[in-house]
Amino acid sequence: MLINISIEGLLYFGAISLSLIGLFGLLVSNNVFRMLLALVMFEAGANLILVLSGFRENGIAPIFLADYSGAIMNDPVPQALVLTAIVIGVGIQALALALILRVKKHYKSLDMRVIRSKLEHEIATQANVEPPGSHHAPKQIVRAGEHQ
Amino acid sequence: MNHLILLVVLPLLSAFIIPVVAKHSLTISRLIGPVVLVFILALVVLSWNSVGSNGFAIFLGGFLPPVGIVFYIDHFSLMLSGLIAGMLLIVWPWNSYVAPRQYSLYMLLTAASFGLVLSADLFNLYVFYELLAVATYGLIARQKNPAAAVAALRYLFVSATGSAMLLLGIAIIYTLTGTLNIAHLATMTDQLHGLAGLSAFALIVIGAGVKAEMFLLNTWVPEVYSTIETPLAALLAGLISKLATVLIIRVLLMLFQQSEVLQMLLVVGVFGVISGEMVAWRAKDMLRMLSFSSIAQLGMIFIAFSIAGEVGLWIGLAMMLHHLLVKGGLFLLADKMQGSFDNLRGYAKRSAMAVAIFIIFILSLLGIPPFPGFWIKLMLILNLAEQNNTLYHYAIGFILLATVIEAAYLFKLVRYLFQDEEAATIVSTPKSLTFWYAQIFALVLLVSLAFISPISNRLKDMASQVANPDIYINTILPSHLSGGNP
Amino acid sequence: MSFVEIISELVLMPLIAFVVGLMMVLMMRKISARLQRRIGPPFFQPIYDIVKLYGKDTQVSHGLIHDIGIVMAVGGYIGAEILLPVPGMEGIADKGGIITLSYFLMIPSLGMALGVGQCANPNGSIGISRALTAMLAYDIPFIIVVFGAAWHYESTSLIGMIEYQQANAWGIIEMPFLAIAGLFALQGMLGKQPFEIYIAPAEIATGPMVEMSGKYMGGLFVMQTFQLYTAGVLYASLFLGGGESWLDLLPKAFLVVAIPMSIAFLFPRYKTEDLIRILWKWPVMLALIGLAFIL
Amino acid sequence: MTKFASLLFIAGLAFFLMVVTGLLPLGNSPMLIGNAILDSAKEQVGAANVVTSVVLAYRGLDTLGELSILFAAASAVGLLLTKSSFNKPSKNPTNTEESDSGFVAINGIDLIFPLLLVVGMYIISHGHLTPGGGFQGGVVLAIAFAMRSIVRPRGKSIDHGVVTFIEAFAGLSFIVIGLVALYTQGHFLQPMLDQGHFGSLWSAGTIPLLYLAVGLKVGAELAGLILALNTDEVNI
Amino acid sequence: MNLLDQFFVIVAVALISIAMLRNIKVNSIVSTLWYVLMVVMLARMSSVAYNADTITSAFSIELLGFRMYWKFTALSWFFSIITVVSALASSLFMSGDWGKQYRQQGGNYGLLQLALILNVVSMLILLASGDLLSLFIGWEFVSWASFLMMVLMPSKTAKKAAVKYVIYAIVGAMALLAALAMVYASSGSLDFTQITDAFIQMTDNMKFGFVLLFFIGFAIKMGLLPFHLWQAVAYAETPGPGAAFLGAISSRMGLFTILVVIVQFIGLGNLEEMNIALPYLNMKSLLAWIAALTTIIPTYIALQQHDAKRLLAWHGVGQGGYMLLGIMMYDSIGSAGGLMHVLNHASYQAALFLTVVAVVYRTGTSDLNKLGGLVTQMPLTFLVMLIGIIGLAGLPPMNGFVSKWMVYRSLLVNGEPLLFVAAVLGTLGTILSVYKLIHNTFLGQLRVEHQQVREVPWSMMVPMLGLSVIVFITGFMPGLILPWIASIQETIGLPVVTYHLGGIEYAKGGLDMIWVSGILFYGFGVGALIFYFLGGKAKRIHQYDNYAGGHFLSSEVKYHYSNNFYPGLMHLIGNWYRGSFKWMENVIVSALSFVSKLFENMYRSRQPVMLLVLVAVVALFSIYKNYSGAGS
Repeated sequence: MLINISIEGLLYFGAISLSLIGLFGLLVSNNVFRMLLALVMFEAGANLILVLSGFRENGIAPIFLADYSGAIMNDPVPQALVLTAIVIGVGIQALALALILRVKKHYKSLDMRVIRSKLEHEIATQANVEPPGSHHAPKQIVRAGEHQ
Repeated sequence: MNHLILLVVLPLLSAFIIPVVAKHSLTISRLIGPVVLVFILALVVLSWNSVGSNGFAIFLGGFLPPVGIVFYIDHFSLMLSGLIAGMLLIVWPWNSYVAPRQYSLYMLLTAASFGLVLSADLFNLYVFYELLAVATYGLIARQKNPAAAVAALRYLFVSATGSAMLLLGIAIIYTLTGTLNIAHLATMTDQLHGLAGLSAFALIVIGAGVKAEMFLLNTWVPEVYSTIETPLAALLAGLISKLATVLIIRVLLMLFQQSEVLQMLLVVGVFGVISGEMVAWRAKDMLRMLSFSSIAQLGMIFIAFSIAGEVGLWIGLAMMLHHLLVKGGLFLLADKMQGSFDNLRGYAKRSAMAVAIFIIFILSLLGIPPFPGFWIKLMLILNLAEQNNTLYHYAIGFILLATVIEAAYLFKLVRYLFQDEEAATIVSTPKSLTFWYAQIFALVLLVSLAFISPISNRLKDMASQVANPDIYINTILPSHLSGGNP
Repeated sequence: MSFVEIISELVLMPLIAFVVGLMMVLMMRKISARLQRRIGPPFFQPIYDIVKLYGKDTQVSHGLIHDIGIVMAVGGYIGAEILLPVPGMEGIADKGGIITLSYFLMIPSLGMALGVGQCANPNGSIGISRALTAMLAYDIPFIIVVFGAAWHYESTSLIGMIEYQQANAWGIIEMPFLAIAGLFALQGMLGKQPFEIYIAPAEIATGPMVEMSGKYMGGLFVMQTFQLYTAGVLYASLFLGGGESWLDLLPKAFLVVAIPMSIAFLFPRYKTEDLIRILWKWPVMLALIGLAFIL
Repeated sequence: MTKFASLLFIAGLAFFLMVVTGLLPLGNSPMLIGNAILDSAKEQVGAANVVTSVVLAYRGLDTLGELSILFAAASAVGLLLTKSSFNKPSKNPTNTEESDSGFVAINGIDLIFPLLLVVGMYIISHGHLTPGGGFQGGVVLAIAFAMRSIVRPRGKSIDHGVVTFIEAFAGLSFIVIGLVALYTQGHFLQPMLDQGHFGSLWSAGTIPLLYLAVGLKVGAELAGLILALNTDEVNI
Repeated sequence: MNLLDQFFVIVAVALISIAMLRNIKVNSIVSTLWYVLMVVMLARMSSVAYNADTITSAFSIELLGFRMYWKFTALSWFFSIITVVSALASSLFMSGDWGKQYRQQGGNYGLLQLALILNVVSMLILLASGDLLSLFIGWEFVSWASFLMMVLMPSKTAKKAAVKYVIYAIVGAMALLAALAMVYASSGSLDFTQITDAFIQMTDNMKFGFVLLFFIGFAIKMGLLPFHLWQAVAYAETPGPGAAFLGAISSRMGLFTILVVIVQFIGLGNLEEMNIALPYLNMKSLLAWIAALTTIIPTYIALQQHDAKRLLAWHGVGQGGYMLLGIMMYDSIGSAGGLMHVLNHASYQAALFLTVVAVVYRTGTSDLNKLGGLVTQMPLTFLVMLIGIIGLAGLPPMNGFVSKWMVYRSLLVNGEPLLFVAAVLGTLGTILSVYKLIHNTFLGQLRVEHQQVREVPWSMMVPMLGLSVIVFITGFMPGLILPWIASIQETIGLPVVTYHLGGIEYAKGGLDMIWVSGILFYGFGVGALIFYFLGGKAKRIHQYDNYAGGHFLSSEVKYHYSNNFYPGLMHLIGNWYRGSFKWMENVIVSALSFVSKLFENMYRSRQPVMLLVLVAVVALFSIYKNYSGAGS
């Protein structure tokens, strides 16, 4: 199936590659802004796959122009859907950007590891407990039956 | 009946106009939301009887399905709508200073919730799901606590990735079948039950699972719930997670009701239960404990839904309602009893009422007779035992183990509450509205005890209605019983 | 069984036991004397001792429980000895069996313990704690022996056991291991060397015996006569076929009592721990081997 | 380690996605709704651009939802980046001069600005006839304002109140059109009004009006977003 | 409305009245009267106990497809009368001066009364249960009612113990729930009779699981090995008479359910057929061994205690073993002994706890190292304790002897030498430890601070004396109780014992307690005759007037030998107290803790999207695996 290289096969391959490259970037980067960019790529890939589903061989754009002669039209629905999806993506990205700005402002860092630990620390401080995963030795050895 | 679309439209409308109105009168802008919610609640109650046992379909724009978007309304979705409206009224930010746009976000959240409950179109569901997500991010990030921004950001990454996967799943389904209407899809399940269709379903479940606090997709839960205001946490844990679950269940019931799928749901549920309870056991502060416990409860709901047929459905519904009451109540209570266990030492002396309510809630959560939680857990376990599959039997063991761990940490906290010496840092909070709500929740829980039979019958009716794809298809696609082209 | 018979048994049995017990005490003292190359006391020495003790002027009581302790000690053995079937007087014996009897044998210990406890003498308490520990030690082999016997004779009634032995063979022939273990237990039960650590505080001029003055000590002497009698007859009934007549029974009983006496004065005294250790090791092992043979 | 694991996962995911897409009917999918819409769009909606019919008529609610998402995002961004939500004032008045963009850029933008507005409005108003429409046009409009604010970071390129008003008004009008349809025709967002001559500017009933609302809304939201993000000068 | 309905109405009204009158002074008298009324009602229902009848309540609940109903059988009646009488004694005990002192010390007396009646009510609900579901609900009620009782004590230890108890109780409840699920899975119903059917249908492995689940559930309540750790501390750390009540009967609810479920409906015969390892070890003998070990280990733990309440509570755990051991012998006298031991144990345990509470009432402590010599100050309390410990140690002529005798007899008949030795070992340990109790409390030297101590008032004396009368009477004439036992045996399908007023009729060695007691008292009489009528009159001297190793004991230097009472024994067996069970408990907790740490770190993931991708890959992989063969 993949060997039979057709135009739509290539398109699909490209779309999937795009989204997976985005996903890979999302996984390996620690910089939050890069993660956002990777997310944008991933969403773009997903949108591509969506819009490809309306692709027809030899199809034309689904617009009834004056000289329309009954040619095969591409599916209008995915185009409409992807329009929506793109705008949704834009909204989310803008929001993420704003969040990144705010995080940067407050924590002076964009490294996910740093802000994660600062977040945990802050939560723990607010609740007045030790942050989870702190590598201090346990304060006291808990004897039998004292757990509950 | 077409006016039930107002459930979605009115909140959107009010969300749009609130910022403008606020420029002229803050007071009016504050009142718009509650007024709309009350109106919707009334609408839901009034239309309860006019919705028959077959449900009712709204064809948006007058386009007959499957081309247009369809809303499907039955008692189940009406009940959920009522709960949404009620819950939002309860967590509505009355007394704190709130920017008008935050009210807008609340109203958008409302609209999205209604849309999620009512819509019968895959892509439309996606849109509402995203609206819900964006409104949630906004509300989380808006908290006074700067840590909330980080939590929201981390949540956003997971959730947006999930959403993209959901979109991918929808794209695959559309390519495969050429339609998005769930009822229409339900008439061609044979096409969906292949590798591609199931993969698409898996992607959809992963996307929706992020909000449904599914195992491994729920890492955001503790961070978010411990940074936001407790009423909002009550809303998210109590209601929003359930809506995502409902989305999964709808798709599952209509399109992918296969034993393998159900078993995967079961496994996910079991892991959720075990992991949630175990980590909650380690928690040293109230909110963290509650959020992990919430993960576990959601896992339990998944386990319930993994039982094929009506039985699983109605037990799952009952668990959802119970969890809404209990976990919502606990989070509302946590508004008063926040902080580490150490801070809560001797709290029983300070507020006996709060502790009493807390104990009622946790007893019901643990499934101690005669509280409603017991009956639900009993039905769950008995019905799991009836399944002809050892996987389900193992699940019983895990549920029981989880209950023990749950008891361990809840009563550890109770011990702190009843300790004699009071914590020095204990904060005395004035009687707040949330506390009253928590009391009301507890009262509802106790009163429901007297109505176990009628409630369970009603839920069974709903379940039989929801579980039957034929009713759904008949109502939405009157002419396409056996599939075919529109 | 008529009322008269019951009454006569109830009256006669303690009397017989007392007389026989006195002779056993005498025998004990004679044996010890002979082993120590002495002549030993005259025939009536035991009764003289008792009369002397009862006749004393200085009699100190620490309170009611002190008295009751002695009463319980004596009474427990009297009860036990009434439950023992002896030739011609088997009427009451079948009202309780071997289990009841072994429980009766614990009552004197408890009575002594109560009485001494009331004395408030710390060394007395030490003695009691040792005595009770010793009881724990010797009762284990004893109870295995009892179990074996009861299982073998298929009865818990001593009368049934004796009948069985008289019809078949003596227990000591059929169950030699159990019989030996029983002797060990007997040694402990009688509190003879090497198992007499609980008397030890008495030797450093204090302890239980010291607080017992006059008739208290006399009570204990009386108790000893009953104890020896009970032990001898019980063992004889369990392993030596009881007695068809007194002429038959008494020699057996005396023989049984003589064995521990003879051993006793050859040994030093064990510490409490060692006492438990040895009693839980050898007799228990023997008894279990014996059990394995008969089960 | 993380990278290796990620690579492994991604490779696995790639494999499965390839397999799945390989199973899909590429290029000749069933497009059941697509065909039905292509068959009936002309009569039912009357817009030459079928995509527009889908966006505004068949799936009008999606569009409304999407507008709401934009609105939500804009609201949230606005809430997040208002000064009150920051701990300390970040404005540093000394760098006003440095960040000005120079004569060419400023005047060039000023020159293009009305042109962009016109193009945007054109795209919006011809959305039902040609490729394009409210979203695309709205983005052009937003960009027009955004460019102005980029070259004049300190200048007041657009009034916040106006943006708020426009977005509220646009959203309101979209919904009101839908509601009017609900109470006159019986269904929310049902096409109303005379469909006019197919293919002309004044055709397809309410579609152009809706698209206008969408365009304004998108434009206002995006402009608002860009403004909000631009007011803060955090270096990433 | 039949008698049972009336009874329950009275119980309900009692509960309401006690709850309402919580803070009113007459409450204590009123609540005692309620218990009296309950006893009267039970007496009116005595036909159940004598004729093995069943009274079924007209009241039933139909819920979620289950019908729950309640009924009284001989078994329920037997346990109910013990419950109510224990409650009556406790209530009477606390109604007078004890309650006053409790209030003065800051205790919530009304709440204590409420906890007591709640315990009684929940136990009655459990005892009357007519099907598995109502049994489970009653079971949970009992658990939580006793929890309420336990948390009333303000001490930290008490809270800790109570919370530990909750966890154990939940483990038990969950095991029970699993067993219920097994019944339901194979029959679709939760009637008692379905247990039998379900059991027969199961495979061998399932049978083990089934029996063990039920047994674990019940054993935890009863504190059988290896679930004995929670009970003693929890019961001991309960306010005064509450401890007496709980110690007397609460944990016996586990025995009741074992009798109903395992003995009556699964059937001991069936257990016997379940072979575990060697031909000698089947399910029944396994349970018997558990029982035997339960008699030994807790008893020797009790021997170590230096707190009177804990010592008694540990004995309570240990005595449970005799009951189960007797029942597991599956013959007429063994089971009769086991059943009778419930009543006997309840009576002397309640009496003993009450005496300890009385001592605490006067002296303020139950630490055995800080007491001593109280016999001169509190002679009646001493008497009650003496009777109690004779019962507990199982010496004639008290009732403890009768039931233990029956158990021993049955072990003898069945040829179980090792079990027999185990049981005797338990008894001997008990004797040692109860002597320590009475010696360190009442004998030895009186401490200076206790010289003003007086006998407790009558409101406390009466229940104590009443209980000791029961201990004696039922020992003297076990035939009063044995008809009830016989009915129970008939009801639950055990061989029925032949009895007469004095005891047991049994070929080759029965028991006649009237004779035994008679002989013993005759012996005592002769002893007293010898002691008092021969020889002169003894002179009563002061306690300190004795002689110890060269120096006289003055009142300034107290030399009361109490700490480490059995040094020799402890030297020998002390090494065996390794806390293995605590260690096991700890291992489980640590293992769970380790797993939970893993999960916690998962939730702290730096890159949560990774988990999402992982899920996607796994999900797609499993789907691919399922479908790749079949194609699409």
